[in-house]
Amino acid sequence: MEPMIQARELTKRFGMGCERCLESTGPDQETNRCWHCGTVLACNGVSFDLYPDEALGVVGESGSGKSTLVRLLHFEWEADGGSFVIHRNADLEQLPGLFAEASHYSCNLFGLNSFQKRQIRNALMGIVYQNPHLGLRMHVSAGGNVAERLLGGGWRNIAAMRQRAADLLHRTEIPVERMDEPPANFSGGMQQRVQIAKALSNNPLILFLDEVTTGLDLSVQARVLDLIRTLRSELKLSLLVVSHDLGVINLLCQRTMVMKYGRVVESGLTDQILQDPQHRYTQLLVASQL
Amino acid sequence: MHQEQTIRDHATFRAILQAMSRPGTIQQLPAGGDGPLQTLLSTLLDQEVSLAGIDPAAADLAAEVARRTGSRITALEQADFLLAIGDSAAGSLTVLKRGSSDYPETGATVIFLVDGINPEGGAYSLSGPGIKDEVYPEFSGISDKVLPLLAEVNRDFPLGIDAMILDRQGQLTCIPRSTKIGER
Amino acid sequence: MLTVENLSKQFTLHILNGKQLDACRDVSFTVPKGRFLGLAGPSGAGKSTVLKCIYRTYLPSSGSVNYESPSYGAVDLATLPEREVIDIRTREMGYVSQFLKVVPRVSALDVVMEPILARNNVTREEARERAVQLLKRLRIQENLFDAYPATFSGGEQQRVNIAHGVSWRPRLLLLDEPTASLDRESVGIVVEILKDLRAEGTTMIGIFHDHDLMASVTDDVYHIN
Amino acid sequence: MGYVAVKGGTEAIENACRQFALERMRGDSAPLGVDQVKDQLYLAVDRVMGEGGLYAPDLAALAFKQAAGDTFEASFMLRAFRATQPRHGYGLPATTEKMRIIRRISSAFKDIPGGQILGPTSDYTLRLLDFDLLADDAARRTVFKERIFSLLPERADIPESFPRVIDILRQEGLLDEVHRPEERQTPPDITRQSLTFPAPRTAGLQAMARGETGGMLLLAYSSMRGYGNIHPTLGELRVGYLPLVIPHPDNGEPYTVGEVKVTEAEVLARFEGQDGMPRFSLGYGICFGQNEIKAISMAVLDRCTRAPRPSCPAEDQEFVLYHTDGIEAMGFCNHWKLPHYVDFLSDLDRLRKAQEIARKEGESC
Amino acid sequence: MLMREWLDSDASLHKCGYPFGFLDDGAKKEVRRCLLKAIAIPGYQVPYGSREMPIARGWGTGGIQITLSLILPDDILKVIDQGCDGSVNAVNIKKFYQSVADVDITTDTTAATVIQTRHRIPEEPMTDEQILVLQVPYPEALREVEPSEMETRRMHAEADYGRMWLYLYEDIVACGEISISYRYPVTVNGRYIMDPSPIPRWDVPKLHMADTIFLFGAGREKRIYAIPPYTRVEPLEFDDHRFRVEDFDGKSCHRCGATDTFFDEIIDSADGGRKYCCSDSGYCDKRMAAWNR
Repeated sequence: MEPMIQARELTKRFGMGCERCLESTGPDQETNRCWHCGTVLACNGVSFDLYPDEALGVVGESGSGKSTLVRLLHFEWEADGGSFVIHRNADLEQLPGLFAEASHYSCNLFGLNSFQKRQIRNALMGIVYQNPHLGLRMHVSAGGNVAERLLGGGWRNIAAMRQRAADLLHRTEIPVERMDEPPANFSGGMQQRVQIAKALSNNPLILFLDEVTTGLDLSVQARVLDLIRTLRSELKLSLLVVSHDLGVINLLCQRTMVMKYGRVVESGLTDQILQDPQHRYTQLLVASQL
Repeated sequence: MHQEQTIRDHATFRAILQAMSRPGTIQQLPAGGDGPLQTLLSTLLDQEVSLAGIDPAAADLAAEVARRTGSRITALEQADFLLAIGDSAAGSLTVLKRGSSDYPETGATVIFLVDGINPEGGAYSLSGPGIKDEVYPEFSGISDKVLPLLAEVNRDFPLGIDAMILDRQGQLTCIPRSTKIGER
Repeated sequence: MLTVENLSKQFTLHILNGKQLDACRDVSFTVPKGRFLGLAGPSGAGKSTVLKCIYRTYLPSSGSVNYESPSYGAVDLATLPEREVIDIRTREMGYVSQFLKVVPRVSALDVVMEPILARNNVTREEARERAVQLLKRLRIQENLFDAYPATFSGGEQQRVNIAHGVSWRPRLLLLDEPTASLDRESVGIVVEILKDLRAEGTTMIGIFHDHDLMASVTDDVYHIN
Repeated sequence: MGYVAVKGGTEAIENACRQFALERMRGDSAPLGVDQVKDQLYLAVDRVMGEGGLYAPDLAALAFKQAAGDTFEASFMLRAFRATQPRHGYGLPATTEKMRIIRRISSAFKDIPGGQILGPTSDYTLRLLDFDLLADDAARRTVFKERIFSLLPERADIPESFPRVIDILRQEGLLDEVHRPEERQTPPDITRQSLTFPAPRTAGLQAMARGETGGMLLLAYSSMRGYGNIHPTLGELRVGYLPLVIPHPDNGEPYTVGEVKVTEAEVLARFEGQDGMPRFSLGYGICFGQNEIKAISMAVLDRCTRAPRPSCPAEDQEFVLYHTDGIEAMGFCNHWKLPHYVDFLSDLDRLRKAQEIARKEGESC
Repeated sequence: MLMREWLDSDASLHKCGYPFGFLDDGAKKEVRRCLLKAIAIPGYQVPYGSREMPIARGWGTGGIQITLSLILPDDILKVIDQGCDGSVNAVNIKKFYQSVADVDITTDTTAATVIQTRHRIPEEPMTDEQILVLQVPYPEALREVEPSEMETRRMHAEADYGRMWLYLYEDIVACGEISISYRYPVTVNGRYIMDPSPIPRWDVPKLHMADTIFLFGAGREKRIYAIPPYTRVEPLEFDDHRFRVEDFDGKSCHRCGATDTFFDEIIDSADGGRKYCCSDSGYCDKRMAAWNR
């Protein structure tokens, strides 16, 4: 089976960089900031594959570079190096002008211009952030939040969009009679579910989940995770799950990468990472699980 | 600046504006001054812009124009305006500035000097903004690769380059990046 | 079908200053297709370690785990790429542990149905019917079908766990003390189920703390020291 | 509909202009000479030159008189005049160390090399109305001047140049000064190119040097007061005359053609440097004439707008630069006096329609 | 000198030293280069170094700089504000043009070669020999939903217009109708969303596939943009909520009797009742004259 995403050597720096950045940062140096030039290596040389209908976990504490990774793949930040390929399939064929030459099986998406990147993002990706303020417009109605992605994708029929928004909100357990209310009126868990509805509105192939349950009450966390599990088995999505919570990763992901100070220290089957962690840092992480 | 020249500049610009607004049509530049090319360039160029010649013959001409207008001579890749004479060096079109997504207007303007322009009989159809249906202008003394190459470099609208085609009689036709160039 | 050669597993505990822990050493055995191999040995000999190394929950330190896969041919599970291990786990290799890995907020019936739906090409109704039969056979009361196993007794949880592990009829099944916390009557039912599986052609490797029980269900026994 | 009548508009406009000119002649007082404005209302003239972006004391005084004391209008006239002037050349970069200083203070150190020079300032005057000025005449002025000059020493040693206070900190490595490559390039000319964002610092400083004093003060104040995080220390404030040096047209040799009165301010704020080492960062302000409020506000805003992530309006470069140009702001504010009845009618149409819908919905409920 | 005093002097400006077209050569060249790029990228706002004019920012300096860069002595100019040739702003600007370019002035749309306007497009159809210059206060159609220039520029670059459309969606959800009255946003050539300047919705359809060149200048905001002839200009609308122009059903001009023009609403000072008359004063006068004959 072909991987859906191939990411190779993803790198993101903040700062000018120098030739000693690489040796003076990383898990062994216990920092991601180069002490020579002050550059922060938020992500360095991260590679992975993500297959269709697979959930890959990315675990690490804050500052490990896991959220940077999502920002790069979601085209929010520009990568300083590396390649990102989404293998061409029927869905990609429909995007105008992206793959002008039929012989190009796939291309490094980091090389596209911002207009093309947005088209790819609109057509293929969904994202749910830890902070619903990043993913939602708090003072626009819940239905409007879902509709925004549809509008961006070219929908031009109010009734059809409202129907689609109502379906998605219903599915994410938001009472449909509240669809014209702004998420600012909702609880944290509801906001997170509106975010999920919005992320799913364009039938994405890839869903990025960035610490989606962090900061929610336990019972609310549980409902959100249940929803993601159900949707995943129904919609056959590929998930990239970023979390510092091994429990969340264990519940959702077959494979896991462990990140520390901008690098991947270990990756493997999730049960292997949890029961037979190899790297010193992973062992510490597993040992400090509640 | 003499008033006569100022008014000729205004009249020249009106012709260029019409040519750019109505791609494929032929506009006549006002007579007088130092010939059509100088007339055209003196309405647009000054020390704020850069200029380059695409082929060797055009490079000499560009240097001459730069002296008169105060514009800077730069490499092809950085030039705001470019001159091209005859049918050589069409391939250089692919290296010119096409602008950025944020500032597409920084794409280059290329001025082709040709032998003649006919309103009809061209091998390619032009359509798009400024053109009611389709037009088929014909240019003599220009490489037949130019139009397909223009179509290629202007594939990612709004990025692209804008072409002005000027003949020795002062007839001007423009093909802005918004124009679709198709095989007839 | 499965040949384990010189399998060793050593844990390096970085948080205990790199302390080394030998879990098993130089284990070698072969399980022919359709046979049931028992693993025996004193407590701490590394019986579970061997099973986890085969399933790749543990990364073997040395040695090989050669397996004949219909999809991938002859492979070494010790070094096979993760993606293919996942695929073999999904389609061929099952594992029943001592304890149910409780997935929160999933009903007992769904726990058993999930692997059937994911692996066997059947309708939801057929999967449901199979799961119901299995749970009934394991004497789970029908009023518990829709309840969450997290609230069950240890014995009930273990029976749901077995149902979950065998429901999809894996080709290779690894059993780590599946009957440890069951009453005598339940053990009998489980033994029957395992015998049925073997009759259907499933190859099995199992650990049982009860020697008589092991002798009654397995074809061969490998002793680990 | 007199104001917007289809006919008669022209005449009404002419009359309005005449009436404004007439208002300037109200009463029987003596006409105000441009020299008097320049000499006696020099702070207003300085402000007009700064905001108008043209150093021309006589023209600024004329504009101030013509605008009847409206600094917005006066600086606007100066700018419009400036836009029509040919550009004969460019001055050489100047260093303010060579300034002929009339005032120079630092609030960072008690003693500074070269000394604190208070110079002409109203800072320490009591803000009491001085009724003596009602009887201001030539005789009184002569007496006052003679007394002042008699107090002056025979000679005073004034240094050739004054070292900058912040250089002391710079030598100690306490300043965070990362020079971006763009700062070494020829600065863009904001009078000929539209600002694009993020704007280079050179463009930002140009824009603020022409900024409106009150607007800049308010924005800087918002940051100092708490909507933002800049608590500035005034490293140095200088007022004086800066030599204007141009390359000689024949041989390119530097050639001093005159001097320009400026106010310069440097403020210091705490900052964590790029390498994690805490340092002071510097904000810089300069403007034509003596306008200390503006120079300090500009320095504060210069520092604010270099915050990596804006957290308040004063730190948002686009916000600051777009909203501190007095000429643009007053033009836009004034344009609301133009007729807008087409837009308003279109608004009315929408509102009536919306009311109609609301009424219908009300009935159906 | 006040502009008024300049204008009152007998000698026109260019005769007393100012160049033809007032602006210096460099300023004109920059405006021209921007105009050509604006034409080549229909609906895209080209930044330019707008010069200070002797007329206030916000009073049409953008339009004036465009007109001054292209005007010819034999042009016939019409200047209108709110459709009216005699409005204060229009009168000011016309006098200025006459003094710096010696042009003839008309109030007849069909006779003009260049028309500069604020807030209206003339009622009479314009031809391919005419140029319409529009004065623009806010060139950014997305300003309604996003105050930052850096962000709107990014949105245009990526054609990221979801938020603009969302604004209309929310409007419909809240009011049952799109409540935008004038400055109705349009999509130009299927790519850029553009502010057509504060013309009423009535005038928006006139921009679509027109014979005329439309040039837009925003002096204070320092932007130039354009719509070439025969260009698709589509107001933002939904399949089930169409764009609609102002409703003057059953009303007619109290002067010329027209029923098919955009009206000014006039409050009768005697009885407080409402009357209507053509906003396009030139057109109204023309109809009256024909009627009187």
